[in-house]
Amino acid sequence: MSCVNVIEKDRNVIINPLKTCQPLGAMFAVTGINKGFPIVHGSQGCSAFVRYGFARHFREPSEIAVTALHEDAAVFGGRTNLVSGIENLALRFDPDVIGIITTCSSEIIGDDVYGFADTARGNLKEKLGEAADKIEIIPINTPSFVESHYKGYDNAINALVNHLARKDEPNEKVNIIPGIINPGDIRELKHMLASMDTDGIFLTDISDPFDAPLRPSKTKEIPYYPKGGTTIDELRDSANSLGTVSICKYAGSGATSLEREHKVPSAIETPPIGIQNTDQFVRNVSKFTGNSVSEELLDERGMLVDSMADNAARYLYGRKVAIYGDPDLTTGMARFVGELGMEPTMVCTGVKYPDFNPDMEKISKESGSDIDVLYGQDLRAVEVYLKENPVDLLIGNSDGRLIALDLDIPLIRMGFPVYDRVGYQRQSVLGYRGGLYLMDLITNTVLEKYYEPTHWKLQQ
Amino acid sequence: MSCVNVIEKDRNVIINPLKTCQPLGAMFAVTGINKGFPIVHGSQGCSAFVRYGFARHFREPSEIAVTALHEDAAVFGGRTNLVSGIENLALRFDPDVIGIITTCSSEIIGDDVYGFADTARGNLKEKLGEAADKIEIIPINTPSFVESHYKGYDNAINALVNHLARKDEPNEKVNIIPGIINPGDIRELKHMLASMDTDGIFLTDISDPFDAPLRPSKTKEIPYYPKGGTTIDELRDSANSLGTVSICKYAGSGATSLEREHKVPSAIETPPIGIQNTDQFVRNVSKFTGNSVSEELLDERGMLVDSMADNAARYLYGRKVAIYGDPDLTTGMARFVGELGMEPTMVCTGVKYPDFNPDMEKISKESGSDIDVLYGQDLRAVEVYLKENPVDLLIGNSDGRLIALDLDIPLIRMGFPVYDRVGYQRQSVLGYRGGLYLMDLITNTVLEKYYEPTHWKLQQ
Amino acid sequence: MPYKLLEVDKKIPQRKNHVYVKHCSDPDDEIPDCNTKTVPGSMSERGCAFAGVKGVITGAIKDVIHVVHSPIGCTSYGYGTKRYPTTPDMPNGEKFPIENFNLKYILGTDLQESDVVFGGMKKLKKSIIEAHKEFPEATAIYTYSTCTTGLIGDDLDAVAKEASEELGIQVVAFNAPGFCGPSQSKGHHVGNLTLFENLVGTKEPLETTPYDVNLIGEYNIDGDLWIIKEYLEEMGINLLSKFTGDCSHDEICWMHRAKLSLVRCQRSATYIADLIEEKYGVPYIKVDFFSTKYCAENLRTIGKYFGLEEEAEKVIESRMEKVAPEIEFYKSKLQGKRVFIFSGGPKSYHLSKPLEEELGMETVAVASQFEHKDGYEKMKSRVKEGTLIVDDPNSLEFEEIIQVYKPDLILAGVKEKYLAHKLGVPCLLIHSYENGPYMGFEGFVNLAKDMYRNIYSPVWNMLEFEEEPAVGENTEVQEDSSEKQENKPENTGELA
Amino acid sequence: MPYKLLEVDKKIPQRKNHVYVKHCSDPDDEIPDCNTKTVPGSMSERGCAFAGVKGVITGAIKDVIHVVHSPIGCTSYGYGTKRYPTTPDMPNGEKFPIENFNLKYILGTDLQESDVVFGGMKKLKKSIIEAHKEFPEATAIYTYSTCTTGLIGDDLDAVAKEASEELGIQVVAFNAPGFCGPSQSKGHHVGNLTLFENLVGTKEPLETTPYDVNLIGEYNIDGDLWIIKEYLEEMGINLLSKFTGDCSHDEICWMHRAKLSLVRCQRSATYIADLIEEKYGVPYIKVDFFSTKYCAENLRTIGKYFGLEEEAEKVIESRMEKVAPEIEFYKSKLQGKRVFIFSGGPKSYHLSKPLEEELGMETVAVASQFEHKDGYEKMKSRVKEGTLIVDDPNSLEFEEIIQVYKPDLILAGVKEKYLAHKLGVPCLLIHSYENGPYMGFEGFVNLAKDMYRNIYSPVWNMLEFEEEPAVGENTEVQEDSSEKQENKPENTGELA
Repeated sequence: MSCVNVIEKDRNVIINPLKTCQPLGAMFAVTGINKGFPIVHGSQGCSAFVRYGFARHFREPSEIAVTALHEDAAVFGGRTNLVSGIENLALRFDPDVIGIITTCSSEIIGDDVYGFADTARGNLKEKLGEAADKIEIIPINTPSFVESHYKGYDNAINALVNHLARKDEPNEKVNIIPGIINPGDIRELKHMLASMDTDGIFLTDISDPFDAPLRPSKTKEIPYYPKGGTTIDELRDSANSLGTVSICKYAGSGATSLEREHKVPSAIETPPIGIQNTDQFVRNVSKFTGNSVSEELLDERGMLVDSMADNAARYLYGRKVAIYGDPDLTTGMARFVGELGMEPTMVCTGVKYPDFNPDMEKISKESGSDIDVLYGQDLRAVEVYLKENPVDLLIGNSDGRLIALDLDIPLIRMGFPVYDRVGYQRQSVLGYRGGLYLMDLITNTVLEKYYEPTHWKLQQ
Repeated sequence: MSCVNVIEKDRNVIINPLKTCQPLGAMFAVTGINKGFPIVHGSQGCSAFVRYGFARHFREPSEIAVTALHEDAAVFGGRTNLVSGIENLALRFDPDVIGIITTCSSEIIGDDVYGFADTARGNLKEKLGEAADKIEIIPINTPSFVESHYKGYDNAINALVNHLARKDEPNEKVNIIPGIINPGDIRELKHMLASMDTDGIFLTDISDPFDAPLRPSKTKEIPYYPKGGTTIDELRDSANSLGTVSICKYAGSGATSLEREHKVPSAIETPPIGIQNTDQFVRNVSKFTGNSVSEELLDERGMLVDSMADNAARYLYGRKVAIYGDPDLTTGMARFVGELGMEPTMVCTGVKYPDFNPDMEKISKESGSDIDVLYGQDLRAVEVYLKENPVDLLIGNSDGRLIALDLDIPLIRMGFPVYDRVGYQRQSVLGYRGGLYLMDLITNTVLEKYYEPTHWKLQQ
Repeated sequence: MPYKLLEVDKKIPQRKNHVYVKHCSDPDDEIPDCNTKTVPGSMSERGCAFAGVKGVITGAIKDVIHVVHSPIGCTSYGYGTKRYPTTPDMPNGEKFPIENFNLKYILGTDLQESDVVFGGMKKLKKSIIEAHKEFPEATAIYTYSTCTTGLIGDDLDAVAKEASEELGIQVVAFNAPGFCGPSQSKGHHVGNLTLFENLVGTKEPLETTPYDVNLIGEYNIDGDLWIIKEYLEEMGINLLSKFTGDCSHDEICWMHRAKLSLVRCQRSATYIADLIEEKYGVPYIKVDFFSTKYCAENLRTIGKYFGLEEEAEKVIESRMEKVAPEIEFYKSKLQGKRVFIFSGGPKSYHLSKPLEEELGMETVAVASQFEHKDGYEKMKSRVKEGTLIVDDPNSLEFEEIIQVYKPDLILAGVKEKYLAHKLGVPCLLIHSYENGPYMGFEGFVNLAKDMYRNIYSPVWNMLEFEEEPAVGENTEVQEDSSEKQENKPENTGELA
Repeated sequence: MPYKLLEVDKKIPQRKNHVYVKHCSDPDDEIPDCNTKTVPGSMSERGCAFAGVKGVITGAIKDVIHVVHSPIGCTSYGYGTKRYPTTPDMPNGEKFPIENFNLKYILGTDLQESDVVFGGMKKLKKSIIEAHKEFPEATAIYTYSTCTTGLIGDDLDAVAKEASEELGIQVVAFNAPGFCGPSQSKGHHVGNLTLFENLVGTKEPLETTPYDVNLIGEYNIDGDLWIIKEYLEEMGINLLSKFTGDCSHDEICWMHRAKLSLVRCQRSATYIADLIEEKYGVPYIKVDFFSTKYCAENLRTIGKYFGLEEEAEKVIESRMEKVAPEIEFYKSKLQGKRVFIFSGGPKSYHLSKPLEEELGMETVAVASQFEHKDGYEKMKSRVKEGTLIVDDPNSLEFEEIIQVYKPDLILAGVKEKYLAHKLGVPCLLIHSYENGPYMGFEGFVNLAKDMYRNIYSPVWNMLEFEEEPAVGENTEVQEDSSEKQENKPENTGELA
């Protein structure tokens, strides 16, 4: 029987992490709101590093404010910084939503961000009158020393929903919690929903904010912000949807809250990567809406099946693949790798979630492949592992590029961040069409690396 | 001043051709008809080689009949073969259209395919009665020793239009003559038309026939044929459209015939590759329909512009590119290469069309790049040229792969055929989104080849 | 009723005699009609005679220029289509300066209308001279007649003779225009004859040994020949000449000096073995290296001929040790799987029995594009009762066979592969292979592995979307796939 | 009115003193307020002190382990972000066994809630010991305080001392938590002090020459240092120590033995030069190698110091011969183009004049994230009347500057690049470069080329779809682009 071997970290020190701290996830979530601005209550680095990271991955600007905590705040608290920061932001940027994102510093100092938010609201009311009411100021606790960016994302979505969702007339929509994915992924989800005559409310939607056209004639300036993102009305309306699908298994709190508070049924699943996971997503949407799957989607599915029938046995079967990254993408990818007849011999994630290993067990059984699970591990662990256990392909983010280079294993780029190649943020790995994209990428990488040396084999 | 240097073939012998003979183009055209079957009046090789070529490029079956001429036909003519071939095809495959495609053999023998077609029609009428009337049998003259596959394609489209188009009530559609392009390209054209609220009639449409889903439960068997393709009603209705856009400059006869016979105005252009050519396509559609360009398309354009602003100066500017292939794709690609700030220093096409060199002059001026035009040349000429004049990138079909390998120049695969990598037939090089695809492909190839050796440059 | 009119052939009843169901009470010579003209308008998978000579026979030779005398199509289509890798090693120990020269270039005369009207011989002559100038390293120049040049009556032999004298290297004309003969098989024949008449006996080998053989009809598809070569050389046998896999022009010239000819592909190349035996007295034996059993048997036969029995046993033993566990594994997986073999020529009889006996599969149908009587006799003798044997099946027949015989796997060509897929059946490329070589002991493992991969590719369990999956579909696991790789041996012998 | 309250700053009027328009009648010391805290809630481009020490100073050292004592974020963000390539060459002639070790790894303590509650010193100690075990080849271990560990009061120095004794290699603690100081500049300072106090004077070089220098404040961004090294070595000068581009830990230890220190980045590294001069009497000079003119001037100064004037001239001459025609070409193209330089630190004053004088551009605005008074004085002295000088501009100011000053090109960082693009203005990465190196003669050509490429990228002429293009738009050609590459020189000196 194929089996899963869980290998946990056996050292204290972390070397080349596969995770980052909570605030990033919250900044990502708030950026997905139309006229939504994160304000990070922390040091300048807390926003600068993340803006830098977003810029090099998405190749877009990102407007993230910071309260710029300094030594004095460590002593006297960050009240002035946060209150004035919110006001400055509100007065200069005309936001609809301000998400207050805490950090290690502000959490350790023990700042009462809820109280400070109230103060800021009061001040703004004085300065702006009625106009202040439309600005939602939402505190989001994201202590950096608890869990990871995933938790920060989950906390942010949950805070948004708890703060904003209001029961009203039922709508015919489905809420989607997308997780930390790319603009291209969200566009593919929208395409799938549209194909099933379904409107979605994305909690939240970074597709336009992180992939905006360059059209100076249409660009909003001073302040610049991109069109798109989930509107505040949609966020409010999320209480009235037919259901919530969280395609991020590890960020389902918002879905659970909506179910508990507003009786919106939820489905919390692995992202729709590959055939079976996408089938499951389609079924979930179908279940909530009663709409059946469209011929268009079935044809897209059929095209993926068609190409898998062509390529999987011929070029991919039995190849060993190592996958590292966020737990949802790696789970989805591992299953798809199995569907392609390859063996996901190593899967590494930097965090620990109880569902992860049972999912790996399932995939191991399905694919007939033994899986070494590097659980709560780091990229150094991946490197050390691969030196002893070579694989044919590596799938993960750009942070593994030097490892791939040194070990001479082709790296299929996926996840966040990808900064040493272009265009990945515009692609979807989700849905049937995302499966086609991934399979082409994988197959062509295999052809280049393993077939080109005996090039006549490509003669057909 | 930048200039164009036209280099013609200085030998009789052709070495690794960049063209093939007329029948292929006609088979391609007829395959794009719903329930349309080509019957090649020639030797078995005339269909077998083409089916083989289609199979390895499109990775799809293609049903192309042949009259299987043998020695006796050389002596007595191919009448029996063609008449019985048509009958066998009609009786077993329930076609709507049969395109009779001549070859070198049948043209040299001097077979009267028009007369034979009449005979076959008569015989079918006897056997099938009324049912025979719905089968259109259309002779297409495609002597292999005249011009190239392009001419065969042009002849076929023209024959279809001349045979089928019937003036009737005006429709609100635009005819598109797509040229010899990929299913992905046609899908992108459909997307652009839909975005401009416009229905198209494709003359013809190979998108579904050459990219069909694998869905056994929905598959038409015995005879198998894929859904899609242009219907015979659409072909008839092409006389009533608002206009015809041929995005293949070298296959505009059908457009000209529709203009002459049915007063359907025409625009015959370079394919919409890159920004300016796509703008021109959009303007042409807009001109015929009166519909203005959609925000969706303008956003797609803006995303292409956005990415070009990011990548072109930084990674691509000034790089020398050699392009070879069909005259329309190479012309479109050369212009786009210039738009990216690269230099199309060599462009080679295997055929000769009077418009080609003036187009190169224009691109040379626009891009500020001297262009060596290998005009009516072959792949050996490309190889010899490149040994003396190295470039950074090569763009063309898979037939150049061994040249690229030997010269250590990365090959960007484009055109027909591509058989040593997968998925290219599903991609579009057309439209703004096709531009994004091409730019990503080119940029990532440059990053891999020219930046990876100093990998810190990819650190951002 | 051994002959069967398929449903789809109702309108072309002449096909009945090409479709035969093996029955024990039939006389032995009751076999499908074959090597006759294809029914016009049916979607035969056959190619033409030109494809037979250039595509199959001469295209594998490493050091010659091919000048196709044709309108552009035949030249384009003749470009490096088969997987015929070559080494640069020449018989004199030197290296041919252009790697995979045979895959890399094809030349042609690109005939125009005026050439058709006024004749193309001058253009051909010029082209041959230019070809020599372009590739002076080539040992010889081969030129090919095609439909056009056949019909307009260009005399290629005359041009070849002239050019040869002028250039001082051999120029050989192959007169197999596309329309000649019912299939590519005619081209094989012309290729054999032409090479025999023009080359064999014209040169002497640099050295000879008592163990010199000609390996005939082995084209090194995906490296097949390299496997066999290794076995024979380990036994002490010298491949004096190959015909024509990884071979040089000169090797063919001294085929008359071998002690024995081994004929591998008996459809395409028995001709030349016969001619050499007849004229030079070199005997030949027909050999079969597909599958471990045939391979072992034939190595023994060869060993016996040369008194190298022990050496043969050594080769067999060492290889069997390596492959036996793998074959055992694949047999456990392929047991009972129904296979339909649709080869170009003889693979249908090479493989039918080994797949049954060594891998436990069931051969439910065999077919061939261009086999002749002798081939079908062998085919029939090697299949069991009730097996369908079809000559030159067309695509509708292909579909009907799938519907009726429900194969789990089809071995066929790229033209058929995607049609099979659309009907939900995996199809493995058997002409040029997927992850070959398929010959010899290791090759048979490769074949078994590729069949296994195709049948067990998970995609076949996911063909249709299920609105209501079986309870727990998304969590439960199919016994089949969970087990499938349990005892999977380590990959070995895989070249790709 | 030299200070200017931008429109966007109406609600944060305290920004007025940071925005200055150069006026000739101002007293010299009238410069923007600087090195003060950023306005909360404004979108400053500044980073934190931790970024200043690890990202700028220590991250360039080739042979040390970095252990960040922090919750996971700081460690993740500290991973190989800058383009600091290193060679494996060690001072003793050996090779460091891991290539680009400094880019490849970062280590951290991944602090959890319990560590925050109970203190993280034990975990740090364990981590340092594990780090040594993991990379025994590393020469030393550097560990970093961060906001969390600063606030909970972990004593890194104590842990470093203990660990150092236990491991027998140097462990150095850098106490620059993110919140300390108004910008990354504080981190530079801490880095300088810490390295000086812990390293300098603790080892002796293997050999010395009369021409030994310290190259200080040069981090080898995209290979800058390698260019300067070549010049100096050609002159006969020995780079005894680099601080810290492509340098080893030990080099820093013997900086006190140099005859002269050269201070390249005067913002981040004058501190250590001062300290070395003070304690060890090694004099220093401030150098500038950006642009041909500054580079030549400074090489002459260095040459003069060592009596190597002729050698300096040789270097200058040979390089100028190579680059002069290229610079001439780019000048003809860049003439009159308006540029806005927004550097991290001193590049705003390094580049403003050269772009004007050598390339004919017009510097319309300069800004810096973290410059101090001395830097702004230099900035002011080097720009012409009316130029805007901004300290720590935020993103709305950035937008307004673009609207008002209409630059043709911006030199800035990746966080600003895409905002500039959205507003239709090309933006070149000046912190880590695009196709660098940008220093020295060849580097200045690279910079000119990259500016040229950005400005002349055809995309800027196609920003908007035109419903009704000017007549013949699709056939006519813009004079500009048709000319642009007319005299374009051959590519040279391009590394990428």
